[in-house]
Amino acid sequence: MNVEVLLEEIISFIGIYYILTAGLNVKAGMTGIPDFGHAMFFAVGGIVVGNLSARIAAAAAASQLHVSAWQAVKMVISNNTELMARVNEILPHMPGVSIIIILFSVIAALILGGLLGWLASYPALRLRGDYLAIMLLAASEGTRIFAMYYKPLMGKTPTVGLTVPNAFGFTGNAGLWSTIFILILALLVYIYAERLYHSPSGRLFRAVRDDEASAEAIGKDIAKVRRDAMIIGSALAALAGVAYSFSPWIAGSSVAAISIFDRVLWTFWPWALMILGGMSSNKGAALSSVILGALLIGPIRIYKNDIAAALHVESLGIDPGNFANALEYILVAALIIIVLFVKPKGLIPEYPSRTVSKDEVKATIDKIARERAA
Amino acid sequence: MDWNLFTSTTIYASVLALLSLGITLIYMTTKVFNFAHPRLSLVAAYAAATLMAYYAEATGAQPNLTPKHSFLGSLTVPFSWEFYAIGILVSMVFGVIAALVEYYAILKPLQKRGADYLMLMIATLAYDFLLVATLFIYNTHVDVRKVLARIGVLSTKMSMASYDVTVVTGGGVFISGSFIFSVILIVLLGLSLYILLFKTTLGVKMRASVENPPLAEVLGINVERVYAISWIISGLTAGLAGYLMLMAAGAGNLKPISATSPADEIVVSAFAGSIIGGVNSVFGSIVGGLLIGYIELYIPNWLAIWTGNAELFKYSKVISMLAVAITLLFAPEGLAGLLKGERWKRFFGKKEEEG
Amino acid sequence: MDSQEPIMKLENVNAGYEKLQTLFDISLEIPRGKITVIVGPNGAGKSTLLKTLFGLTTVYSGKVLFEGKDITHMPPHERAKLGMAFIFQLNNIFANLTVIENLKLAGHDLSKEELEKRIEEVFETFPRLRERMHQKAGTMSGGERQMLAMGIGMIRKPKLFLIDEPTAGLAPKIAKEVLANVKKLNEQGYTVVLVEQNVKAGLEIGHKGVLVVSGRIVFDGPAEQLLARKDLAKLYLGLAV
Amino acid sequence: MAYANQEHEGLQTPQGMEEVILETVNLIKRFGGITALNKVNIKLRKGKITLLIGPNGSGKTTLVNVISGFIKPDGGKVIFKGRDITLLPPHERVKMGLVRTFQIPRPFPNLTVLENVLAAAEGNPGENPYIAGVYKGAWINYERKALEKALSILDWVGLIAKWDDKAGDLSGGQLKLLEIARAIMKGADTIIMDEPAAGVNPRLVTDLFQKIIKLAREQHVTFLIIEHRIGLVAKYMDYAYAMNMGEVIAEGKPDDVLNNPLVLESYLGG
Repeated sequence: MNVEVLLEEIISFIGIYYILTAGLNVKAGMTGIPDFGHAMFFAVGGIVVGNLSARIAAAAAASQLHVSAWQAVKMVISNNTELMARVNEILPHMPGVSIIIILFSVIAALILGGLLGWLASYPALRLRGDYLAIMLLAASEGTRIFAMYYKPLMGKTPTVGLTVPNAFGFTGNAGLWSTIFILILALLVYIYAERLYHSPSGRLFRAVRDDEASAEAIGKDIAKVRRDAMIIGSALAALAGVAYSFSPWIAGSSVAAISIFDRVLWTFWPWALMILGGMSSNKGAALSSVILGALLIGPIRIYKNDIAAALHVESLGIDPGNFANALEYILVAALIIIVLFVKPKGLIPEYPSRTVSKDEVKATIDKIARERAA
Repeated sequence: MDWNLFTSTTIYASVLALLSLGITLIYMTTKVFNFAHPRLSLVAAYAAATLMAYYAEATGAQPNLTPKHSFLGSLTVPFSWEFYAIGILVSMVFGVIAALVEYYAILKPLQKRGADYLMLMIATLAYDFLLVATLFIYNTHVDVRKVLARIGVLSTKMSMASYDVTVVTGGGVFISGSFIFSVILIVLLGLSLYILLFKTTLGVKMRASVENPPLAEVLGINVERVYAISWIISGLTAGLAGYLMLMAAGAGNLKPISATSPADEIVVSAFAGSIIGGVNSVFGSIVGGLLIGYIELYIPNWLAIWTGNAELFKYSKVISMLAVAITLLFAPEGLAGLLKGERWKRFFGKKEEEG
Repeated sequence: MDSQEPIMKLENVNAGYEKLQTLFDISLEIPRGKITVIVGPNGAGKSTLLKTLFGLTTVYSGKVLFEGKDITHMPPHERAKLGMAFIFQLNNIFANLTVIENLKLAGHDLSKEELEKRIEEVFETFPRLRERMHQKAGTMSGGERQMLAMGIGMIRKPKLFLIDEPTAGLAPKIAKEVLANVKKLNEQGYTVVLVEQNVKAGLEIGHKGVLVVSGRIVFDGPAEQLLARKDLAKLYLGLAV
Repeated sequence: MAYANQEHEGLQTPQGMEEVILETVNLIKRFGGITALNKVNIKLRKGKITLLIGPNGSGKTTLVNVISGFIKPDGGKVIFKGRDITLLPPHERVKMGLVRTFQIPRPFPNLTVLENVLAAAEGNPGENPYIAGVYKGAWINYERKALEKALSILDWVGLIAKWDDKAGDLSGGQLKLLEIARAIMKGADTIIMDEPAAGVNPRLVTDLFQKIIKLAREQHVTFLIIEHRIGLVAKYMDYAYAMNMGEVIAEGKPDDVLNNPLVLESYLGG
């Protein structure tokens, strides 16, 4: 396999998973909201790309397709495959429209993800702990089933889904540029998440998680804090969904309800990454995404068949293809269990938030000591 | 009344009741929602299918689908009764093994290390992954394929529905063995749990250990053993659910068995049953599971007839999700709480009075 | 006071919870067959003292003796086997089980005849429990619950009852009833150590009175003598020196 | 302490001479059949330390919970700084300067000591997560000031050496100090303390109360203190209320209240 493609694929994977895990970390790690329905917010990104951006692309290409814009928009659902095949031939010649589509998708996903997070924060205010986890899991499943069979949203066949506009086609190298796009998003999210962590806000999230009554006693509006965390974390998940959907390496050329709602890939894996990295630790989320992407997932997704072949599993009567697929599950499961037993606080345990640097704090302490002496 | 809808719904509801019961028992004793629970049924189903196939192979039995006349009507028993007995027994044994491994190898050691509810929930997920992977490998194993093919079953989309015992009565009413089995099973299960919990010393100890572990321990009761017993019952019922999934694939919302199905689809419904049953009530969970099973299929059916839109049937699972949401938000004590009037007592400040 | 050897003895005990010391240099004798009442203001350490007898605290120095045997570092469940019964202030019964189930559970390791005999003894001491036999324990009144808690203890025929604030949170009338039942228990021959928040009512049923203030024993003698002290209230609050 | 004595004399002026900062009017609270508060009237005067005593179950903690807004009363009013706050949620009261501490300290265990105190800063613009993660300039100046204040408070309560330790690792006494530090950071002018001395080494109790007195005298912070170790703390108090069975049975100078036969009797029970 082409090294360049492999690299792009791994970087895309790391970027998407980091954004997704960072979002979960704001909700579950920092604020203590056990969101087992994270996939639902991720799916928002896919839906935005599959629906809104596809419709924009169709409308923009309408004149060249000799149909009215309105007709083209309607065809996104009614005649998806054929229409989008044509649109994707035209779109690469429209760099302006392409860029608008990308920007629009990012903004729309952030807004819609945040909106859904805001809605989901209502049960999060009423319920605590494991009940809330089950509730969000159920909500995610319910939405999944609804979206899967609701044709105006996901097309006629849930397994096929909607074809995605080739928004990076204008660059001439969609693989490379979508990877760069994901990388930039991931870096921006990292900077934002790290700043958030080291701000009074991050401190407040963690305080509410540690002791709600106590936070209330020092005058904090718990409901608002939890709502903010749900909005931010869910918006980030939707952003990851956009990154995923635009990536030809990871999503392919379509978004399908069956895969964007997958609770194993988009809820449980981020949980595993978060625990591996260290609950509440943003650096940990980044590190575990890099480790899993670079060391395990990339090579394993790519070489799993070779590994299966090298182990000669077929001589034991085991199907190499299935063994290879199972490997991923086994590794993630084993990793979670080992971390829970050996390093329950994760690779980079939660660190203090430095709103000002440690040195500055020390300098201030010295100053106070001097003033007192004087 | 649509008889076929009723029987297949009953089988599905029984499966849910069995799973909800298992989830509730584990929550009551180990204080964790066991995400891996429905997967235990799949392990049991694979074990049962394999051993049933081996038995058929060893005895050289061939499926015999010609109906016989009996006092019930025309009766079809494709294999000997031992064949089915083996299936039931093996599924129970493997359900228990899979459950005990989860408890002793993962959850109990983690609890000893002071893991919180989140870590335990994640650990059950990890165990679920391990089981999925194992089943992935198992169901495509060459020998397994061969053995299962011998009785005409695919190993990746496994269904033995065509080998179920069936009766067609004189009036032309079709009754499947799974339907009869599930009805008897639920009645027997309810009865034996009642006797166990309320009429035996062990049952009293179990209730005591769940309610007040420190006091039970002070009185010299082996609380650990009581917990182990609830894991055994949980595994046992998961195994039986697996057997039903195997024999009645296609009934209600049950899909043919693979590494992921029907556990992946049924998990929310099973939790819904447990939650509307009140999470801390054994009988509540059985009733809750049954209820979810029936409403999940009957409500969309009525809606479909009423609106004339058969598409609505696809959304049936949304109902269990709504049931979870409504129960948790408005009646967190579940059915059991409503029946006991706990909510009303809480309204009148019972809790504060106690403290 | 009785010339018999005390059932339990504390010698210069310093104790507390982990790092926090709450008892200072406590020496105390628990007479056999009597009711010893420990009183003192909140936070003075009276419950800590009782828990120290049962091994539920950390003992930094000093000795705890039971029937002459050093049990300073013996864990609670082994003390239970020696014949000590500790009745917690709260959650001391199984609320979802019936009265008879509670009692059967307490004697789960006894032979059937023995168990029946002992349950009969409990019912004779507390006839109310017989009336409530098949009622769920949680539906009984606070006083009846404490009665059942003592009944659960009686099934195991302990040599020593340690009872922690059985009247806390109960209406005065019911509290009186509970204390009367503690007295009944003693009349059956049981030795009792009682921590009681109601000083007067507690000392009235006790033989020996122990007053703990700020982690130290400030009075140790016959209960009626303590009760008769004019400055009792001030002594109790740590206002009199 | 000379200053303190002077203030004591001040108390002998007729009632109403000093500003009443907090007042409860006929508070009633019932739990089931039990009346936990029966027409309770108390007044806290600015800059004074008021003691609240009473045997177990007399309703002290219920009163504190009602005043701080954790429980809604069944009747009566709570008036703070002239405003009826009976129905105000707890955090709104905190914003007005009314802060409570817990009997069992409740820090944020995974946050450092400094983070615990800084979290109490009121109105920090950095607590808007949408801006905080993007533009540090929006809050850094506020934070620097807060930091200076927090550190001098920590210095004052004697926890400065522990500033970067996790609060969960502190001892019981240190946690009490941390609670006070948080309350001061909060800008509280009225602090309600449920058993501040409980679980604190007796040698440190004097120290703790010296700090409370200093706050009251120098910063005019008002205190309501529930305490059982009356013998230990009575000498620091300006005024006292005694409760029994949900009612105020005595009030006045601490010595008078403590020598009131009704009060003494209430502790001994019937």
